[in-house]
Amino acid sequence: MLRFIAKRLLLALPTLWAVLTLVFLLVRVVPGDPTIIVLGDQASPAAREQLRQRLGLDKPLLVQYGEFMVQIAQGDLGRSLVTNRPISADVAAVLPYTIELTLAALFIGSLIGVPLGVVAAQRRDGFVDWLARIVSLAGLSFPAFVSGILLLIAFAVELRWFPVISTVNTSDPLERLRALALPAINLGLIMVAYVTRVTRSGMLKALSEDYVRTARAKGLPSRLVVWRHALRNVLIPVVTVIGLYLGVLIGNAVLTEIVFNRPGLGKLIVSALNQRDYALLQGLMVVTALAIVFANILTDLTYGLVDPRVKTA
Amino acid sequence: MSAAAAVAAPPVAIAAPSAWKRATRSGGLAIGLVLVVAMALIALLAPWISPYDPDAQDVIMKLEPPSAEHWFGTDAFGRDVLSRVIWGSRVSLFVGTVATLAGVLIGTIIGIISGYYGGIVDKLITAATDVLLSFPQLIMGLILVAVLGPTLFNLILAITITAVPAFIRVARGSTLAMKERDFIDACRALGFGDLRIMFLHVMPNIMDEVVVMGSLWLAAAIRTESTLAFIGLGVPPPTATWGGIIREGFDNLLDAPWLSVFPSLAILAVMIALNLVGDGLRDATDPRTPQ
Amino acid sequence: MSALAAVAVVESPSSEPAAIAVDGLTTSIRIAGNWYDAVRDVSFTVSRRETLALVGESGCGKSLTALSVMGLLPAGVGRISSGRIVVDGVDMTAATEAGRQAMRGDRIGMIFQEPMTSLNPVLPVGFQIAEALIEHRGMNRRAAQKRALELMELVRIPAAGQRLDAYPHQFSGGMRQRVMIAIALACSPKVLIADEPTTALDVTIQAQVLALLADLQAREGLAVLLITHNLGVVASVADRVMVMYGGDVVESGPVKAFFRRPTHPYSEALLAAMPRVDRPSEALAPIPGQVPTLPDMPSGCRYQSRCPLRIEKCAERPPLNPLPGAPEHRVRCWVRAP
Amino acid sequence: MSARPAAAPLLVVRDLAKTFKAKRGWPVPKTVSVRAIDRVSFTVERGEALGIVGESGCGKSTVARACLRLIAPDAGEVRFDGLDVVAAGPTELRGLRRRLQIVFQDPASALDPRQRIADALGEPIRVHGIAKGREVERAVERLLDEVGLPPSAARRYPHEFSGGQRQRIGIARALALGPDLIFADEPVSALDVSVQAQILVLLDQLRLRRRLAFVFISHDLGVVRHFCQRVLVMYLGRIVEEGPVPAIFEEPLHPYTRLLKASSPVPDPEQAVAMNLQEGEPPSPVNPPPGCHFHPRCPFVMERCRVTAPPLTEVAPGRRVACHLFE
Repeated sequence: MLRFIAKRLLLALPTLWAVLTLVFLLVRVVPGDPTIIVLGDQASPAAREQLRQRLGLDKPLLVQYGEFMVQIAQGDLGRSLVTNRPISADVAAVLPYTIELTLAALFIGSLIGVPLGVVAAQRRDGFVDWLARIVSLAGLSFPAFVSGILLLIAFAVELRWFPVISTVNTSDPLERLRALALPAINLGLIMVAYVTRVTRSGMLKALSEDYVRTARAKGLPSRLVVWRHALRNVLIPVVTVIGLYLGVLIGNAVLTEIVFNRPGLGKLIVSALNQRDYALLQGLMVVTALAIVFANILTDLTYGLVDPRVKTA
Repeated sequence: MSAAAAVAAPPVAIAAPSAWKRATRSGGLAIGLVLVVAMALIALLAPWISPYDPDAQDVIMKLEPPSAEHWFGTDAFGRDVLSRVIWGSRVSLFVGTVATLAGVLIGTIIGIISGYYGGIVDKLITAATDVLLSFPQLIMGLILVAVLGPTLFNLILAITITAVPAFIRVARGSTLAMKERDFIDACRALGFGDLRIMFLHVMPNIMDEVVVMGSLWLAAAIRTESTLAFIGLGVPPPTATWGGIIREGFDNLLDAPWLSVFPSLAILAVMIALNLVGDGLRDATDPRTPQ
Repeated sequence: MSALAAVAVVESPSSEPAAIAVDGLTTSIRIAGNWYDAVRDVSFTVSRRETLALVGESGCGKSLTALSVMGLLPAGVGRISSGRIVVDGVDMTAATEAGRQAMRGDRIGMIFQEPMTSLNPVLPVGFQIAEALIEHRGMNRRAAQKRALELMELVRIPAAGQRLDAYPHQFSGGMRQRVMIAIALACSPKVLIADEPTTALDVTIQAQVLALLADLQAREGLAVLLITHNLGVVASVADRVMVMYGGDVVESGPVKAFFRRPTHPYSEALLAAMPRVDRPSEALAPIPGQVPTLPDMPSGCRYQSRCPLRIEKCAERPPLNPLPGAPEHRVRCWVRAP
Repeated sequence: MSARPAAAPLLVVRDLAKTFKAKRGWPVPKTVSVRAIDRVSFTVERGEALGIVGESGCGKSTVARACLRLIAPDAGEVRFDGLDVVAAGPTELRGLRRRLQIVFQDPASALDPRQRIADALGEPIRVHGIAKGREVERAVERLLDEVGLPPSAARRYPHEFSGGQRQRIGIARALALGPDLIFADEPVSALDVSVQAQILVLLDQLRLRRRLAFVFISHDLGVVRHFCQRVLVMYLGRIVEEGPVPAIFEEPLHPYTRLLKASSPVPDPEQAVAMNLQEGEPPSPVNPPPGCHFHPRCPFVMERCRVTAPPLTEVAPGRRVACHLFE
């Protein structure tokens, strides 16, 4: 298994290389002088020259590119322009919170989305189907910051069930869970929408397939026909959707963190933007892109587990 | 299904009239279309229907809750929130529409070329698409605007760039499916040129899916625009944008929640409308959708 | 003698009740909100060790008849409007859905046309065979798997032991159809319904699968209801044949009598339209026009719109009359069997 | 046109070969290659119907597509009326397209669902500049009439027709440019017997009236015996037998041809198909057996069959067999 993962990683190397190159170019081929953007146009030429040296902008582009690649390969994301701290350390400090939030959303999404989609398809046009449509429409319609704000107003400001500001660095696991609840629901709603949708349409298709007719001709009760024969086949598109929308999820996790004032990549991004910390921004782009590339590999591997055709074709 | 299909010869295929019938039968599409048209009218008629100048400040009337004069209340500068929400629809709808149209146009053409020619052209385009899709769409948009600077044009550019790879994928996938059909081979056997085949035979047949995606993407584009504005990367103030109003409201969340609620509801209405339209179109054009 | 009947034991088939008895079956399907009779007043019996072939072109109602017997009509699209179906002594039309479910896979086995899509792609074939045993016989998984292996050997899947855990995509079309047969026969039913079991297969594989079915029928004493559009297959394996057109049985009789003297104008035309591999090329006589769709079906004789022998009386529905001197050979035609 | 003597065959195919490559495998995909056709040679005379029979995966459709250059062959030569099809430049190819056409198996997928029949038939006429304006309409009407459809069909869309009618439209489109040779790839396999006969009769009329040549691809021996004058039998990418229709059907020589014939059901209870309980399926084309591809299923297999592939040799005038039994 580990060897497979290693091989698959090897195959992802060209993509990774292209992604990193794109990040490098994006930050460097900006119109205008980056030192002016960072320091403002009142800065003295000396300060600008100093910054230029710190950024390595005085070297030829190719040399910069080489250094950038070597650094990344060593797991070094450079130093922040503002705080001069190593970016990898800053990222490492907040990454667990973002991962925790994303995983919680994924969990909520599949736990609610899959059964909801199955039952909706089974009783087409029934009450559950109607409910599933509403839920998925809501999940697709709310921008994460809008739903976050509305949740915050309803449950934290008005009802006071949850804290307005998430206190995450507490040792009390219950308290930590309480702080996670609203953000996770906010993010989870999006995933519920996607998962419900793909499960529902996948089940509708699966239930009209020949193999479902075979299962019924075998005299299996509809419970087994639906949950064993049909659902197994729907897991493949479900996994695809989860993999595909992980990017959407990460983007929305950032927003959720901002709204709920949780530590995480979101806050880091906002502060980088506000302080025009291009080094930090570059580092964060590398991290999120790596996360997506890695998630794609994970999706591919999961295919092999849910679909025997992939593994033994 | 197969039993019914076996008896109902000749098979009923995707026909324009039956698609329309199915579309009108689904109430969602009708509701969605009405809402979209209403929103578009509001945006177009903003100068005539908004009760106040959206930028007129009134120091005395700061953070007033909703009242008969100010239906949606006022903001921290005493500006009328209703007027700002009405004017804000212009930016959101304009940016969303232009960016989506550009994304559809560019993405569809590249996608068809990629799927139709296959081989090395396809490999390169697919690889480039994969790389672009390796960045979370929102973060990509965010960084592009941050780097390029928050102007109307750059916003549109950034959102278009995030939309293009999505449409390349859809168009390429549909084109590959079309290529499996014999009529494309028939066209080649008849000596038709590649351009004729791609744009007169492939394109009309994949537009159903592209249009469905387009309406859903319009929602996504508007969402991205308002999100960027919320983060502070929208069209710069004092221009009213929905995301911007919410951002200002967010700072006064505890004492003036209406400030964020009303523009949020506006965004929500557009999102729901466009999603209803997208779903309705999908149901109407997908021949597999059971009635 | 047909290949299937050749092995029949000396027992008189009349001494035991029919394994399948269908009486006056009318099945309707819904098209654009209206219900149409797609199978009209069909009656037949199939005894053990006997093969009855239902033959006709697409849309004639043969598959719907099979699905009606199984109780597998798609809900909301198809329904049995009238008639009685008794399988292995159990009245399927009077039974509850749970009762029919208990019959399916246990006392009635069914094989479908498309071996490529009829097996679940994500479950191992051994498990798919074992499932019916677990469900109907209460076997534990291990015992059922063991029996599944025996069944795979029974249908002559080579190296069955190693392929118990294989998935459908690892099998060729012919092998998949053998797996389908193993599933259908898992609980040793007395009745097998085969809906176009070889249509999707290449001819050399078709011959193998037909041979296997004949062999299994002889061993297990099966009553087989064979649905096919291929008159060549009918001639090779069936004992009796029923020709359907537009939901009506237009001709029925013993296979030999039928092919010696096809009497309904449709049966006659069907044979004349078939290019034959065993004879030098002759002029083909195509049937003009096409089968009307159900909403356009003429009342009375349903073949009248394409029939060269049409008379005024055809506007009335003819009865299925026996031919003079051949009581088992029956034809629904005012001209040929008044 | 051509300076060649009239006796020269219309189509000459020599050593045509095509290998498909596909990526398969998880988690790391590997490339597998499938030899779809392996040095196939044959000729077609003017006005002649040549049948190609074989089971799924034998490469018969690939032959048609390679001859029409819908796919590029890896090796070999295709000459149509003396012109090199494989090497033809764009202009030459356009000219060849007018004379070489194809009819497909599935009439539902062979027509552009968004195109009215008038355009489906009129477009090639316009593109090749054969007619303009109202002349095109008249040409379309003539084509429809020729395949037995009313002029009103021109205004309708493909989905408004039954399978048999769509196949007639597909044939009319192939006729639009006035070809000399039509590749018919299983043209009647998707149709019911009664409709199949209608189409076969139509094709036969066209062949005689227009002096059209056909390469008729089918898995149904009965249909080939009815329609064709000569026949090729293919197995796993190779031609195993070739000859005139009466001879091959009266006395098939290759063991595979014999098996095919014996397995084909006949509507006569006195001639039940040869039911063999013997195992054996066509091996996967990804990994064909060495020597003669048929040897694992052959009742007459000899030692050398496992090692060397028998060449296609002439055993009687116009009859070729690839089998060690007949060397």
